[in-house]
Amino acid sequence: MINKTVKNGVEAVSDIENGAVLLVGGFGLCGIPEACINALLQTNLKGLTCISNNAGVDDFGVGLLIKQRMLRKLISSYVGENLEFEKQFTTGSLELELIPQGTLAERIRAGGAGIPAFYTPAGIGTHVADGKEVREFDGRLFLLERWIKADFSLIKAWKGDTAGNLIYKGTARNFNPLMASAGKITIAEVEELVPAGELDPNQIHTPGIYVQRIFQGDGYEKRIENKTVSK
Amino acid sequence: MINKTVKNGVEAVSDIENGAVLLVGGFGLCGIPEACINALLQTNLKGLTCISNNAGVDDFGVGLLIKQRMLRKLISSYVGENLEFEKQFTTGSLELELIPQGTLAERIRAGGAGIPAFYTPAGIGTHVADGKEVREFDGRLFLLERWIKADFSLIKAWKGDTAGNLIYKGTARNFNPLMASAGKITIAEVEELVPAGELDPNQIHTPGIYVQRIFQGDGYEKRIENKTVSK
Amino acid sequence: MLSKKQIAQRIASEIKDGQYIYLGIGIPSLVANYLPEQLQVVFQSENGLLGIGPYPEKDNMDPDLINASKETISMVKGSSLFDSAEAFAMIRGGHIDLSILGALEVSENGDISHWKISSGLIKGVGGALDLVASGAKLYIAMHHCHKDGTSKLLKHCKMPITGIKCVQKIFTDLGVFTILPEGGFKLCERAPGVSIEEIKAKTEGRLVVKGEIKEMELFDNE
Amino acid sequence: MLSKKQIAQRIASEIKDGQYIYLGIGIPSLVANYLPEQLQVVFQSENGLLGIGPYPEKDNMDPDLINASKETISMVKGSSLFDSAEAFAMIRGGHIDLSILGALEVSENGDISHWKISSGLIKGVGGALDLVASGAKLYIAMHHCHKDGTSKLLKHCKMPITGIKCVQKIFTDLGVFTILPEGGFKLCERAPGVSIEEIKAKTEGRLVVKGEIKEMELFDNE
Repeated sequence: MINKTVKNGVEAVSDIENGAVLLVGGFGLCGIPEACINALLQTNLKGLTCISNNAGVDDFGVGLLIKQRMLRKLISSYVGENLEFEKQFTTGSLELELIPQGTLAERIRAGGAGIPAFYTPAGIGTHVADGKEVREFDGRLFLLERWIKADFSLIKAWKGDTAGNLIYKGTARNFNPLMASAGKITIAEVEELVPAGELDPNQIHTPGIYVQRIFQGDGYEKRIENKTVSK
Repeated sequence: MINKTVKNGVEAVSDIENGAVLLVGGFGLCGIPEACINALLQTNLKGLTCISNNAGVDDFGVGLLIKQRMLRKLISSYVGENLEFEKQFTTGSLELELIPQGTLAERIRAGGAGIPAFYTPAGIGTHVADGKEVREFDGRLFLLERWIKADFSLIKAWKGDTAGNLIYKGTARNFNPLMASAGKITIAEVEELVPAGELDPNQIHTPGIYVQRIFQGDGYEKRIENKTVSK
Repeated sequence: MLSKKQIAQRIASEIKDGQYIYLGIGIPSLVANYLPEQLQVVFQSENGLLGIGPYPEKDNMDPDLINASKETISMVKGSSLFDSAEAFAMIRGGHIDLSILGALEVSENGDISHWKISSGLIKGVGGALDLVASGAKLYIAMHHCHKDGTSKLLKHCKMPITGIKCVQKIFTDLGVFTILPEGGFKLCERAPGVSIEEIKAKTEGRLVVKGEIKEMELFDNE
Repeated sequence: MLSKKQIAQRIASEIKDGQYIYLGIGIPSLVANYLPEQLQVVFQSENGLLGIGPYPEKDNMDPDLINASKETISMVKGSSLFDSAEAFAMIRGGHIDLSILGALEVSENGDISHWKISSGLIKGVGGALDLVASGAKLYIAMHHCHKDGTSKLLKHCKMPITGIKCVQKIFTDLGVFTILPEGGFKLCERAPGVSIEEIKAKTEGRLVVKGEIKEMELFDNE
């Protein structure tokens, strides 16, 4: 088996260049690549494009990259939880592209799967359709949407092996498997890294072929955005 | 949880009508819905369209439906192992549509995922492209392909629960999960049926929402097409 | 006039056994509290879960298990987990039987507007556009009027639209309405103590009132 | 002239560490037998497996574990299993580094024909069309001529085409060839004892011979 192991986040992100396009996994603060984000914060990178479902919060997740003014553009489905974003957006230093969440997911999946474009009903009749081809199939209208790919995908899994095979936990899976497939270089950080052969092949969510680098992160904070409990 | 259990294959297929379009899981003889096929053989159904990657062999799998002259049309990627098919094809009683395997898989996945059409590079410059729209994206040519859906999907899994959640084993997974999502009525047969809650939610390959009926089959033959061993 | 809780209660009585349901935030999220116990339904969360359970006990909060509002949740027996592409394949593919969403405006031909806008900025589209375009049955739960008293049931939406001709039924604090195929809000029921005149006055779009409109009955399933 | 085994051996020496590889049936499937042990490569099977292992022991045959030729196989450490959509997402998405396939004909601009035809009927397309269109590096392993002596390296394919401009390198029993960007088979190496004249005589398409063409070296890695 091919060994994809690197030492840590710093080594994993060391060849990312200014202006790179990054896919960053997670939904809210759940399943985000904390170690890679921390490693990025130790660089002087500028002008990055970040494609991530959310923008984190002001002091965690993708929000930290915004705060350190490393991003030129953000492509997300919802950025409501981030206030710092608003400041940079209104001064024009940060561009925002909003994409319906399902379309975002499917465009990334298409990028990984070699599908350059597909039709979806989401956004018909709305400003999302502006400038896009509309076409009728079976009596309904659909929009043409293009694939999304990136220079690097930064993703987070629960367990991984040295061959790059990944298993996620709970709803921390979310965008991570799709993004794994759509990055030219996919960097996976895991809570537990095991030798190839220790994970059940039948239970692997992301086959190792999609992962170019893997490392075990440490000190995961896993911050909860909204703590809700039963009374 | 919603209980999807039916008694057996006979009950599961009882409302399939003449001329219905069926998606039938499996690759070769691996992961085929043996119990549903046996139940179909006990009916007098005629004029069925069967979409399945292969046509089985003369005396097993989809081949049995061909032998009993239940099919009007076969949509597959490869039918080389079936000789009876050739007889019916040359007399004109059975129609054949060949689709590249990856395109077949993606069209079925699209049917389940609400994607009416997508572009793929497979088949450009070949007779597969005849009559299809060709379009350039990023300097390469692609074909437009449509979704595939069916009246019924007959699929086979290893374990399932009463809520319709499924886990497959080995390469018996193949087309089954995609087909599960693309049938108006999806009938799943499993080797072991357990109460909802006994399968790990993290390890489920097909979420129960795609399955309308489930039952535990018995007497699985699981015939091997080519027995190959190390010397 | 109904309270939010009562709107949710009224909607709960429409839910059928065996349905897969998407609940939006706000009033829709309350619907789960008022379902008759014998009903077997499954709630989907767009971030990758079928079978949303109640909020967890304080000691069982799992940061790796949240709903689309980023709240800690639990699973039920028979839950399944999947990725975001699969979650929206389910939605787009029409596998969800019923979506219940809030809205800022609904037009008489069933268009809907519910962008999340804060201080003039559209801050997100989320998964709503995929949901309303999926062809699944779509119920809207909302107040009949904005806080300033202007109607939310309009001839045309004034705000940017999130979906066209997608709404089947609207549940407000004043009544229950269906969208007629030819356009128009057909009044089906009125809230206890609310007159047809009041509903007429507070509905900007075409209101259709035919025959006797009975007061709704509310069953407390709490 | 090389044997099938020697063609496979020659191709094996091209394989690089860390590659994900698809092997077609026939000569390509033999390549796995001749890889240097220290090479870490992974073979994909289009029916849903990364990490094809050797054929199983007689008592370990599992009907639920087969390759694309429907043969019983085994897995290796680090294998993963997936469905057919994922298998071809991998292929179409360009994640496979190298495909090695057989062919009935190759044209001088890199078109390929390898339909499975029996008694005049096209019996299948299989996964080959997806593979050759994926943009992955494509090597062809085949005999230089048909059994009747006619060339398989042609100006234009005579049979129905399965892929256009997709072939990078061809390995036959007579030699090794690359496809030139402007068209033409560039002779790179000749099989031991085979003359350039013989290759010229047996190649119908444009053959380009530049400089000295050395005899290939064969290392037996068996």
